[in-house]
Amino acid sequence: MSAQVTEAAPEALGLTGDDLLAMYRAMLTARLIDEAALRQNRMGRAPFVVPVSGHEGCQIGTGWALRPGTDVWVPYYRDLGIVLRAGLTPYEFFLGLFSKADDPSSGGRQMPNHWGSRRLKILSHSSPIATQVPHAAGIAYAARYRGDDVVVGCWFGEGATSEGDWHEGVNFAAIHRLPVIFVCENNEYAISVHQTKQMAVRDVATRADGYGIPGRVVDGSDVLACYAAMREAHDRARAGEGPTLVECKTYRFLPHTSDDDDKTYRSREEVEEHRHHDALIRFGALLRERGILDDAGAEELRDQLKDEIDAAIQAAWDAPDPDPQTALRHVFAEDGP
Amino acid sequence: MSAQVTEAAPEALGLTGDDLLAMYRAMLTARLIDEAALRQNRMGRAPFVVPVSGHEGCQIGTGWALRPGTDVWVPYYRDLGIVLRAGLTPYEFFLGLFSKADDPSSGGRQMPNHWGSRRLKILSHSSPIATQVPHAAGIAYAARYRGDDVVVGCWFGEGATSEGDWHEGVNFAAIHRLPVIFVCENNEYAISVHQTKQMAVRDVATRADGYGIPGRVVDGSDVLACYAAMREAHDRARAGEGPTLVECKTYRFLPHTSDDDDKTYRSREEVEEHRHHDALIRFGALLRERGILDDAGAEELRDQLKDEIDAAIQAAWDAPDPDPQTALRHVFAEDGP
Amino acid sequence: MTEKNLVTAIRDTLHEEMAEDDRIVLLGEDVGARGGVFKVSEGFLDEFGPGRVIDTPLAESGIVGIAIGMAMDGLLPIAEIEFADFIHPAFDQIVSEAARMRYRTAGDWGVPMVIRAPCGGGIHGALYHSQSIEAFYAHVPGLKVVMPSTPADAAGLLRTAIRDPDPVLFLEHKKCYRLITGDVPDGADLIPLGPADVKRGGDDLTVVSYGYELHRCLDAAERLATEEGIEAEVVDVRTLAPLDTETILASVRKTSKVVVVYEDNRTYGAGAEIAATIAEEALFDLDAPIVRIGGPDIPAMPYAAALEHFYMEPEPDRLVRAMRDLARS
Amino acid sequence: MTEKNLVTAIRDTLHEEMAEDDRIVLLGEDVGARGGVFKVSEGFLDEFGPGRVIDTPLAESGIVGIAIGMAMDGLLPIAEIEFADFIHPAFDQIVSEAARMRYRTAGDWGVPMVIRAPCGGGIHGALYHSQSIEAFYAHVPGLKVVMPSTPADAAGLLRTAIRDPDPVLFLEHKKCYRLITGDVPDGADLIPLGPADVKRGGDDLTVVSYGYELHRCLDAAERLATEEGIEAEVVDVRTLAPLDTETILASVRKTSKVVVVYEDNRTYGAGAEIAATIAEEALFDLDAPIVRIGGPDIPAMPYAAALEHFYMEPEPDRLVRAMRDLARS
Ligand SMILES: Cc1ncc(C[n+]2csc(CCOP(=O)(O)OP(=O)(O)O)c2C)c(N)n1
Ligand SMILES: Cc1ncc(C[n+]2csc(CCOP(=O)(O)OP(=O)(O)O)c2C)c(N)n1
Ligand SMILES: [Mg+2]
Ligand SMILES: [Mg+2]
Repeated sequence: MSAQVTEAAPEALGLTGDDLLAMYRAMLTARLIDEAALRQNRMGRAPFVVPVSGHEGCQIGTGWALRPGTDVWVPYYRDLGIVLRAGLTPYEFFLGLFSKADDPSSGGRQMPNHWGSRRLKILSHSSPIATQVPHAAGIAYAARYRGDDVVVGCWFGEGATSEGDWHEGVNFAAIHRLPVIFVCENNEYAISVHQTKQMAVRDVATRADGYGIPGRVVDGSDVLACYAAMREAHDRARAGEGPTLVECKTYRFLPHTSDDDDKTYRSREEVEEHRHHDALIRFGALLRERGILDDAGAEELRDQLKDEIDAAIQAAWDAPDPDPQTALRHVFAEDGP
Repeated sequence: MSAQVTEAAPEALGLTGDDLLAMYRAMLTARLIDEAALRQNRMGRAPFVVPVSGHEGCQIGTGWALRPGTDVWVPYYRDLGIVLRAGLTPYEFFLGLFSKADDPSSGGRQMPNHWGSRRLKILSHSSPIATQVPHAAGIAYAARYRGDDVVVGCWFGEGATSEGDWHEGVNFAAIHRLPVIFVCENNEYAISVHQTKQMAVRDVATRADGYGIPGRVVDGSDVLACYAAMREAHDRARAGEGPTLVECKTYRFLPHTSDDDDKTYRSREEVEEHRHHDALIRFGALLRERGILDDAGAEELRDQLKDEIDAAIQAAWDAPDPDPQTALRHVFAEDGP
Repeated sequence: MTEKNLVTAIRDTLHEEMAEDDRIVLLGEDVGARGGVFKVSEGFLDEFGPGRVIDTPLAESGIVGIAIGMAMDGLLPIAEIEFADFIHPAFDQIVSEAARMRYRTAGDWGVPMVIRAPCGGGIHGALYHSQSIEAFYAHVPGLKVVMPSTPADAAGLLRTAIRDPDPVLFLEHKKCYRLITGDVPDGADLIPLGPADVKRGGDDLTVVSYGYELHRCLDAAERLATEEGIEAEVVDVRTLAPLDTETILASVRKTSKVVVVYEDNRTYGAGAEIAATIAEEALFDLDAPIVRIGGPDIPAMPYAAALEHFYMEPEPDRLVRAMRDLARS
Repeated sequence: MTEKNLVTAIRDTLHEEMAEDDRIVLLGEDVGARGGVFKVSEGFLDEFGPGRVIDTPLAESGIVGIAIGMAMDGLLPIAEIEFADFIHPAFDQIVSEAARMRYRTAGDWGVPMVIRAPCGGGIHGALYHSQSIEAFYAHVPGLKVVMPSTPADAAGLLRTAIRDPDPVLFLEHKKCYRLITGDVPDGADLIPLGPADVKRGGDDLTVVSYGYELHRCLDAAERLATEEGIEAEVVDVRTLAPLDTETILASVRKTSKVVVVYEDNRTYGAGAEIAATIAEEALFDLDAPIVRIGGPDIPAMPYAAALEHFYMEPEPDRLVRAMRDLARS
């Protein structure tokens, strides 16, 4: 059965005050980038924006259990928090938002949020949903084949679990007990389609049993619970015990993308209600309780991050656009076989 | 959880002695057709044969719970027992085996065992594995949409459950609580690939939970247990309670097809061991115990069926081949829109 | 006659047909509460109910496979693929199942189904919201492939497609959705699947195209006519499969010069079949080599404005120049 | 040089390459204990172990998707699709992922992977064990599509494909597996992906083909040469994508007459691109219309012997007649 994982004390998880502060900083950075990106969209400088707001907690919570530089990240478009944890900078994010030549993910070829960086071990991700799940299994197989101490994290929405590729990828990883963690960011909607029209179960994690792997359900607004579940999965993976399916119950505060109008399919009350469970508020409170960050410090941090982001936007906006002729490049390797 | 269903008394299941005799007759017919078809193959008259031997018990057991003429059959190539139950005659089977013009399934266009008949409510089935699972869901949706009292039976091997289509079809049926029964004939192998390389679970039925539907595991050599599980699923379907996943543990006594050499992937001892659990023997013993059929009667029945089959073979062999020019027909409806 | 844009013509036709015939059901992602990402089914859920307007899970192969089952049992399903780029997971269900069903049963079973897919680029959709997919499917026996370029054609062809006893892939170019407006007959107008349509008459050369490119060809033709007196005949293929070779060949025989224009990447694209057919059937009627203009052989189409523009227009006035050169040759 | 049949050439090449480079892994259905349904990997499981010879679940999209992941992380996966007819569920992984990976990352990531698929008919395989799939994939930028017709080509092209940094779809015609034998160089011979090969010289007409049909063209050419003194030049395309237009055009310019022959159903088939290219580049070199011979536009290919034979040979001596008529025209 899929078990519920609940909040644990940071100490028990081996997290220092600095760790907690760094996690909060990452969450806040994601939130502020979101707000800034939407401003750029309204200014007409960013045709397309994919919001993260609401998912920061489960992204930073789960992402923190992986080792940047060692582990492999297989995120989806909603995962700004994950790629920040992996090492993507705000400047690099805005290069992608403005589809500039130096966009590390695609050189301006893909939509924003279609991450990818060999340097950061972030797998390139496309628009078709769930195609990355078999990729994650294949990478985990390759790492295990070589005996590398590598764990693969693979993130997706609950909508992705309806695709055949999700089923085929998870099943293969389970059969071979591969070092991969499947993380479902369940925000109840696939664009407008509510979970109840996507599956007849309450928890995606219920599916884990059918593949012979453990399933975990965590409150996505409980950053430490997300971290704890992911840490456990990470330990299992490194111990050769195979994949884990971690489901984070979360919510998207904003429309699906800047092209979406979510008023057509969910009430403002519903959205408001969920904003009360904002992981950013909850985690901020925890830091206050523990005297890690007071109100003044929080304000200062926010201002500092805003300045960084504004600088990043300016620099990215001034960066060169791709040269039209380069559209013909990289269909195949340029050095040749 | 998926529950184990075991043998029940025929009376409790509402089966009369005549029913049991008819079921035995159907199983024996399938077995004898198998043997005859392989003889035709060795004689060079049938290039391709798909054996059923070993599956007769779970096919007749599950198939008997459906109503010929009312319910819809979505079988796969191994399901000779199912299509006999649906009303296909031995003569029609051999028309298909010899790819004759009057083959009701395809007029000799598809390989043998690629069933299909509008008249008998048998869905046309192709070679690609698991594609029929979403079809079954769609038919159940249409029937429910019209308010018809129809249940759809959908059969497949355990190998089919690895395909994305299986996942997508079962999930949709579960979401809409459609009147469809998914029957897995688990014979441990997908051609040569053992179940342990196909999934990390012992029972396919374990997957039912993840879709929010009940899963049942039955001994495929226990005809009445198969019938009981299917009857229960049929009642659920008609009561609007949605799909059931019924897994029958069975075994294929012969190679995958006449092109296969199963010695490469399983021992003779393993095959022999399973032959001891032949449903035909077990069910025959039950009929004897209950004085429904004695040895003499059994012999007589066997001789009678052999004669029928020999006659069917002769008639089918003498039937006309398709006219080459007809190869161009039926790409589109011939009457037009 | 009512003037409307292409997407409205499709919406209205769907609405009229669904109101007429309750065997028609709509299924796809976001077709219900959201009314479709292009608002094609806006309001349908309330009017026709969740039994006929089905928000499906995110699973294209399932969407098509389930629609096939529905179609085999008396319904007339219309499956919407949110973007044509996402139809690929359903390739097997379309090619192996929908398209082969009638043939493999020697006519016993049929699949009267329509698959709608918004396709094409120039709308800032990047690599996965801009693709042309007609070449893959026009090659498949048993499948009809339609791509209207005007609201009237969209309405008339969609209505026929819904009533067709066989599967029809109905491609809607996103760039045409709101950009292209025109008069649409108010009655239940039917346009047969097959016949191409001469959208502009002319004697100097023939232009064969479809979808959004057709409009760019018409614009180029107008410019050449007014500025240089060159009269191009513009043939709208409309139905890729079955392909109306007669209309195309008749025009080519008349003008003796032909350019085939399509948005999809050039090599092995649909224009190849059109050019090949002309080369087989009308070679000695030609005064000049066949000209074929397709997109660059790169995955359609990059996101950055400069790159997307390069895909759509590698050199300025590409069409006008090609047509002029051909007419003058 | 060693004489062997085509399937043995493939087996031996795979074996040599796997023995050489332990980054190469084989995955697919029945490739392990069973050694593949065509025995291509017979004995590999014992020799290379289950870590390198992977019996997968029955899931083609997964097979390709997992191979993509492996390829992105340093392995050189060879994914076997049991029959080309069953590659369709993997269409999205091949088209959207494998083929677009390098382009969408501006070169940052690549997918050095080979997908092997036994294709083609004439082997009593019916509708789902006889298909030609090259037309679907040759159209996809970022993917290379190869179909060898001789054991030597199979060996040399497969070896190159394995070492290619980008995804290669390697098509093996089942009818050629045991029917076609020939000498194969014993060393690690490499044949570049791209160049076509003139398999027979001649001045009277050009025949462009590939796969099993190529051998039927060679037979027809021999008959015409011995019986009627007509010398046909036969060009083996070998690599559908990238397509070697130079070699084809050079031959056409020399003979001024061309027939394009392929097994796949004719309309929108790969032969259309070849014919279209000739019509664009060499129109004025032609003394006769381009002749294109493809299969009937029906789902390949019915099971009954009479029907299958009709697909492969609608009229007796079809090739000889077409070539003779063209040469005489
Ligand atoms: C194969 C495919 N089908 C449809 C789409 C269109 N689409 C983009 S996002 C999305 C919903 C995804 O929902 P979920 O997986 O829950 O992630 P979320 O956006 O909720 O975070 C859909 C249907 C797509 N991108 N790919
Ligand atoms: C999509 C697809 N892939 C591969 C095959 C080749 N194939 C035919 S039967 C089979 C095994 C099926 O096993 P299972 O579903 O367990 O049924 P069983 O034959 O054991 O009754 C395979 C791999 C196929 N027919 N379709
Ligand atoms: Mg979601
Ligand atoms: Mg099996």
